[in-house]
Amino acid sequence: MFPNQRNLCVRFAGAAGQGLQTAADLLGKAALRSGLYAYSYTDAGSRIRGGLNFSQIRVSTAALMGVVDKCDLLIALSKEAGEKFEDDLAENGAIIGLEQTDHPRSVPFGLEQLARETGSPKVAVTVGLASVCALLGIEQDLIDDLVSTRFSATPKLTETNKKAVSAGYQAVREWAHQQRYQLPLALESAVDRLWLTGHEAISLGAVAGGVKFVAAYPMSPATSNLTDLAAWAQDFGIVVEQAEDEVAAINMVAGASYAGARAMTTTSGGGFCLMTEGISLLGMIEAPAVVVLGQRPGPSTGLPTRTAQGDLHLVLHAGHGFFPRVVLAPRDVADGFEITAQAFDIAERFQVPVFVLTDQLLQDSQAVVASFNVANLPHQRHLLSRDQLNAMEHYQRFAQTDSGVSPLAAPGSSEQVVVVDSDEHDEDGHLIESAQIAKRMAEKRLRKAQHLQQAKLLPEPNIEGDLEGRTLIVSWGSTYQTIAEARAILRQKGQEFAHLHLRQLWPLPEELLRRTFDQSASLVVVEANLNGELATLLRQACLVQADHVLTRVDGRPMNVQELVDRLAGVVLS
Amino acid sequence: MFPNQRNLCVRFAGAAGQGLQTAADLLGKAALRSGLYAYSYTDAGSRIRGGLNFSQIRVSTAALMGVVDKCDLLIALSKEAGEKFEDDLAENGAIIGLEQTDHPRSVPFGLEQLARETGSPKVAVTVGLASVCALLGIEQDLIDDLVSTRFSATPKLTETNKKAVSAGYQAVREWAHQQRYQLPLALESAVDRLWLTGHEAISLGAVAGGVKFVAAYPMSPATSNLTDLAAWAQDFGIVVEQAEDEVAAINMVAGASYAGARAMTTTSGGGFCLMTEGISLLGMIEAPAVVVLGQRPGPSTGLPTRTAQGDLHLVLHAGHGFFPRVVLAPRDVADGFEITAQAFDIAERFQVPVFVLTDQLLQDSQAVVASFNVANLPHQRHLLSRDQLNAMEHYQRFAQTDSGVSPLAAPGSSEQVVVVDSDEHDEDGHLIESAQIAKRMAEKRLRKAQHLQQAKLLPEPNIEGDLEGRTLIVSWGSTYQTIAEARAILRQKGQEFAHLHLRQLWPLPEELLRRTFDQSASLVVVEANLNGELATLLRQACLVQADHVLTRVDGRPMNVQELVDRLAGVVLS
Amino acid sequence: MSVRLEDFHSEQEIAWCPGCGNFPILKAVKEALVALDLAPHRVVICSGIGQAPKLPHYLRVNTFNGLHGREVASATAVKMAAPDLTVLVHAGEGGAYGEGGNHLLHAIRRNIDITLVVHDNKTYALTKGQASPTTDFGTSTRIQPHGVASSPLNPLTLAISQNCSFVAQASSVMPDQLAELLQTAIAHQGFSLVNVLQPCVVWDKVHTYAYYQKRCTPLGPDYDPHDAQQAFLLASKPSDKIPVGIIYRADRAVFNAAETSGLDQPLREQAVDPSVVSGYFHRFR
Amino acid sequence: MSVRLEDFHSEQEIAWCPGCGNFPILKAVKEALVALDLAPHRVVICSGIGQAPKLPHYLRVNTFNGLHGREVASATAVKMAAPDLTVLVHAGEGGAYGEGGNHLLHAIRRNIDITLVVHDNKTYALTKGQASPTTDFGTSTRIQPHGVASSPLNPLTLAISQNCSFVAQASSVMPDQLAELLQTAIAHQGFSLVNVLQPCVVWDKVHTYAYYQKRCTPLGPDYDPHDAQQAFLLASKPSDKIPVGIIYRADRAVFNAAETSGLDQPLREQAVDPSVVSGYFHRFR
Ligand SMILES: Cc1ncc(C[n+]2csc(CCOP(=O)(O)OP(=O)(O)O)c2C)c(N)n1
Ligand SMILES: Cc1ncc(C[n+]2csc(CCOP(=O)(O)OP(=O)(O)O)c2C)c(N)n1
Ligand code: SF4
Ligand code: SF4
Ligand SMILES: [Mg+2]
Ligand SMILES: [Mg+2]
Repeated sequence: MFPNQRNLCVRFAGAAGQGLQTAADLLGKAALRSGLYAYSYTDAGSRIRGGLNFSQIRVSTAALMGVVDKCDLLIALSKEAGEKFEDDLAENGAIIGLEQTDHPRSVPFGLEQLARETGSPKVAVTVGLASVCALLGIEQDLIDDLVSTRFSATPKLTETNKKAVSAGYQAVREWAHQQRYQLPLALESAVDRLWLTGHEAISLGAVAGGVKFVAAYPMSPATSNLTDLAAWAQDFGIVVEQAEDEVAAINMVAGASYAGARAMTTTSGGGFCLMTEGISLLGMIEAPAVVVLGQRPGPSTGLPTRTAQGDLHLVLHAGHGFFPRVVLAPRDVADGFEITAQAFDIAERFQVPVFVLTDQLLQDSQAVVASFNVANLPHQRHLLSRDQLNAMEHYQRFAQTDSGVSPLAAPGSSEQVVVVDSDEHDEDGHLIESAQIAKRMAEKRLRKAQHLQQAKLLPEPNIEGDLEGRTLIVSWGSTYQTIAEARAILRQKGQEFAHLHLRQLWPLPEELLRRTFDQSASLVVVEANLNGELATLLRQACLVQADHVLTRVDGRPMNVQELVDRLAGVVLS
Repeated sequence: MFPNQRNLCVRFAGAAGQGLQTAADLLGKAALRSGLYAYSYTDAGSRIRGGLNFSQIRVSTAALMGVVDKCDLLIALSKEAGEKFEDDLAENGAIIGLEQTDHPRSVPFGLEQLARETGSPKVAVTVGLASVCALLGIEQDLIDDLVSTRFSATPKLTETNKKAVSAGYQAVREWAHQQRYQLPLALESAVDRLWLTGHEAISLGAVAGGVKFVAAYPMSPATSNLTDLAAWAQDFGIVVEQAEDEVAAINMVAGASYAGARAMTTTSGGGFCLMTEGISLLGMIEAPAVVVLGQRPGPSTGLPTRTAQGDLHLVLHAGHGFFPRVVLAPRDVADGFEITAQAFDIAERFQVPVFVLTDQLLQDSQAVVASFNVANLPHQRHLLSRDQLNAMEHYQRFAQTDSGVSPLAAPGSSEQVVVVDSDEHDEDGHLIESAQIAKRMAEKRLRKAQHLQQAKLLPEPNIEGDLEGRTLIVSWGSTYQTIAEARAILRQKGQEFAHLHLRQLWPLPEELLRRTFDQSASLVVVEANLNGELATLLRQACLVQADHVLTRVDGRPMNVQELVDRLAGVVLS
Repeated sequence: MSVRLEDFHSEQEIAWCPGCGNFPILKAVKEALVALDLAPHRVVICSGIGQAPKLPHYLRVNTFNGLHGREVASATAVKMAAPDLTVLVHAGEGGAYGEGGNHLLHAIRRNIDITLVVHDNKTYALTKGQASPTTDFGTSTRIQPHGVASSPLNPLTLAISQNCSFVAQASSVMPDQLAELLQTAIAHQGFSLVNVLQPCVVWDKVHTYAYYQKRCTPLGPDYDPHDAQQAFLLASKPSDKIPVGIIYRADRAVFNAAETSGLDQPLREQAVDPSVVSGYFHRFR
Repeated sequence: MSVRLEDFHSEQEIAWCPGCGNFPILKAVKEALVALDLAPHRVVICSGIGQAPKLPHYLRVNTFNGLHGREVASATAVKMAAPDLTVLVHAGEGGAYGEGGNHLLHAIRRNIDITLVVHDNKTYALTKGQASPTTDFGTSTRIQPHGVASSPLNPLTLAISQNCSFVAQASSVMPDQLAELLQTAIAHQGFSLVNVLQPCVVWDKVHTYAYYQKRCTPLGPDYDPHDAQQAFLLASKPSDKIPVGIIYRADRAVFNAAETSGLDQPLREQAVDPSVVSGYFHRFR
């Protein structure tokens, strides 16, 4: 792709605690401010110091958010990092290591020595960051500024880091081959864009959706949402509580929701399991709630810091007995915002639990995205007002309606009392033994499920590409951008695939699906799990059998090149 | 059916605490000893005293274990019981109430007065029991004997109860119409039969399966298994522990299983939800375990003392991430024994969690069944011996094998150490971060699932009736006998249905199912839940859509007459 | 107009056994609420599953009848969301100390202003008489035919050990004192634990009305509940006299959800305004 | 032949941070096991998830590394199933007192013969420094930016309040005493709680090695751990001196699974014999 390449992939590799993620973050911010796009993701083990991690960031002139396997610049902050990843270098890529090595790709300087010259070997990562920025053509002032802001709390650190930035720029200037990595900048467009992580997008979405109560217990990769919302609590007026365990968290959510709060929790598979009794409680008392589930590879503790899409059927069937629910999954960072904001409205409007399925990849990915449009988001509460309640003779929390959705009131809003019960209950909320009432209430919940099936929650998914007679890729969650990029590459090679990416997993747009499947020549499902969770759901919902299911199960994200090869293989096979 | 009827249905109705279940139990035992068959079930609310409950028992000359809606004799131990249930009387039925009433069906005596004459009004239920026995033609000595044994702890109670028996027999003898309820007795056959509840059959099955460790937390309708096994613990050598909560229970089961015990727990939906994180742990560490899940109507607390079949998908998907599992469901009381015994062998053989799905109806039903054949049950442990272990250089708990099943060892058996980890691990059981190992281990679990799919666990299900061109009924769990009886009645009316009853729900006999569905004209699924759990599973597994799903959702068992009508309706529709 | 007993009248049929020790508790709660002039719509009673947890259905009041053992967790959140309401929890000791023991521990740590009334009948009554956490060592039940092998949990010393801000014991057999104690507990700012010794006339033939009548001894006026040492001694020492009254009080900061949220209105009153997030966009540039 | 330190050698790479307070604990455990002449295959170490729970991988020993917070429940069952083995639990205070608080309470009640070693670093270390149950009131963390609003749990008074049969405190900064205490705890028949004050060099800049070195004070020879009152006072009273040593001991019946089962062999040795049930058939006739 040289010398006119329009995107560049940089991998910061080293040990936990070396500031790899910070480097990628600052680079992305610099890219944003330079009018470029960026996308990063993280590959890290479950430890606080040591090990071998990386943060990989793509910087580009157009939005490119697929995961790629090769990097153009490898910033190796340990010897092992250099050795382990040298094979992942793209053609014409370069290694920027602690020492200059005799590797043909090594740049003619070493980060550690330059760092030492600034007075602290710890800033090697900053030298690396600076040299990358210099290669990209990003202004030194910009990085200086970012570094100053980041370390503003400790002036001494600012000083050494600024020296490190100089050293990096200087080293690059002295190197002959710098031009080949430069990207054209477009500074004016930065103002309409944001550089943020998937979890930040989701947390902001929760704020936009009116979240007022969060109870959760830390668990990767969902802790970050709790951390975001805790940090932002006072600015947005949110009660955030770290619960003693996940069982408490979900029962707190149920209590807060009953009391009229827009409430959510966030967890991963193991913690979610502990919540499932409470999820069934939400179903029974028809309490709105949003559950953000950050997926990681299971079973059990599995690979705690890695990614998977293995909990779709878990959320579809979590909790005993039948009750209506909604399952949504953002397809990329920006979508995390939109979907989560909508989730709160849907939850309260239909008085159901709404699950937002994210995963480690999406949570920890960071992307430059268009600034969010908040104008069209729903902004109404769906609670009875004091006046409405006072006008009622006798409020019934579970009044029968055609839709199965009963008018919702919070205790304390009026002189009416609000009664809910985890036992089967009558319209008033009192526990019953009667067969007739039990049937009536079960059917009310079924009606609500049918009503949800008919209701417009999210817009119908687009079919991308020309369907007729082609192979259709169906997918969900964080694989979207990678698949999109793989399709683009395949298209250039003359292989066209249509693509249907589901953001609403339940209820499914069954009719659309059936229609679409009928039109396509064959069906490939792409998902990061062992057993084809979506493929199974499609069998169940649409009686359709995927021709191929492309999965990945080692906790690492699927990447564009891998998908290009496997999709090409599917067509050949 | 009079006067030659060969079965009689008796309903003991009154308040909780009046001894309704005891009456049915003694009547069944008397029937057994008289060479008759019996089947009873219980309809009770969630309270200890008061309310309106009944125990209904059918006594017959051949095994008849369907639930029926009409009774021939209503023993009404409260005024409300008489009023509430008089419409449920079969043609020529009689009401035996506390007082003789002017109801045309009332017998010419009252239980309370007779009881009072014995010195204690509380034994009215015994008078009722005795009068039923007298009507059936059962020997008074037999009842005397049963009553004496039951109350042997308190001689005074024995005395009054024996007086009550006399009074009941006396009253019936004085009544002109006694003959019409008599059944022909066949005393010699009693010795080969047992009269026991579903939970007792399951608990005995656990003993036959070699259970050595039980940890559970009480929850209807599963408490009874815990109670049985606790009572029997010393006789059979079982460690039985009431855990502080369900989370503890399943983690205890995991610990005991790791330590080499055949281990089980028992719970209902809500408690099961709390166990699901532990279920996923079992999957990850490949620990054998049996989970008896007693279903009741949900969601949430639902109807705690009533019946449902709503947790099939819950157990299919319980726990995050993918791992192999087995789901079995006994079809009637006797089957509870067989299935549970097999469950323990399967669990240890394949090192998987095995779920035994029972429900309140089955748990609390009592039936006369053929004495259990224990000769053909598996009787081997699947643990490495000390010698085998000592012969190994280095034991690996998760050694790779073709089947995915690794040789199993318990700690302490030898000098080898046994290491298991809820994290993804290597063959030794140590936690790993490697993508390669993660993939290898995930694939090992997948292979094991495939191996299970191929393996013969339970015998393939029979298709009952002639399939060709007929409507096929597919069902699972406790509905079996009721459906069988409904089919027999329909057959007499000239309407033939074929019937496939699944005892092994996962892995499904997919090939057989597909073949069978191909041959049948249409498909009716019968199950006691709101949303067609089995019907959904068949869509998923066999891509087949049931033409009709007959469900019941009010917590009451489906009954024969209801099914006759609904099945007939299905064919007409 | 002040609150009257009749305001709490409920139409629900009571499903407790005749003579159950829960009846006096029901009466006492109503009396305490009336005495505190708390109207039904200003009060939320949270409960779980068991005999005790049926209580809120038997008076007219905002009711959150949730899960067995999780009543304290849900009540904590109700209070966080609606600090303007009075929040009570009625739980069996099985729910509060068994299934829900962890929530109790952490509620004490939080010192949130709710009142937990534990109907301690030393048995899992609704599920038919299994041992509960407070069942005496050696008691035989259907699941422990050879006797309970664990020592009973001591809820009072447990609470004192974690400096619970209000720890009281009462009994169904002294209904007036019970009502008074409940009143004080509800009025107390912070987490209050009231362990009520409640006879179960079906499953426990030892801890009868007579048993408690003979033993329950109100604390004298000299007793100083602020002395942790003394309270610990009193609550831990086996004795023929069972102390009833306020065993322990501690002055502690009360959990205040507004400290994290900065909100001064209950959460039910909060509107949705998606545009607020725009104020944060600069952080991501 | 007696057990040597090398028998416990493990090939696993240790994933703790350099300087972590977990290292001295790992060393002490090995030393204690050697001192007790317990070979690797006679010992089971149970753990959950966190930094502390990684410990069993770092020595050669039977290992049940289960779920976060559930280590005590699983260990209880391991001991019930295999009474011939020595069972240890290594947990973080997050697992032991937070997620798993309920199991601790009930393990104390059971008094089953296992040793729970809590690596108390006052933080959720593996998940990056959130408040744990023992984090000081007011400490600010990423989830509690305005300071922890709950009072810290006091594990020692908690255990004493329920008459736990062995309650000790130790610290990573006094490794020899730690090894000795662990040895005593393991040898103790019944449930032992050893709360080890463990510096986390990443997330807690207050409770450093220096902090504990300055404050940790071994109990004198006069201290009588059998006096509950005194133990309670010692453990509850805030003081500049942090007591280390055996804080409390109680003589209590030890849980014995054989009492319910009547078995005298570990459960792994039990054969399967379906025909035994025939002996019960008469009951159902
Ligand atoms: C998760 C869960 N486990 C078990 C049960 C079954 N259950 C209902 S009430 C109860 C025990 C009740 O005892 P307690 O809390 O002391 O209340 P009591 O009936 O004695 O008033 C149990 C175990 C349940 N409802 N939920
Ligand atoms: C059910 C569940 N919830 C949450 C987590 C995530 N998690 C892993 S370790 C940990 C906290 C660890 O703290 P602690 O127990 O004190 O151990 P430390 O790391 O401090 O040694 C948490 C919350 C988990 N693994 N399982
Ligand atoms: S069983 Fe006991 S606690 Fe329950 S209602 Fe009856 S007397 Fe009361
Ligand atoms: S984070 Fe703290 S506890 Fe964890 S290994 Fe590092 S120093 Fe030790
Ligand atoms: Mg109780
Ligand atoms: Mg910790």
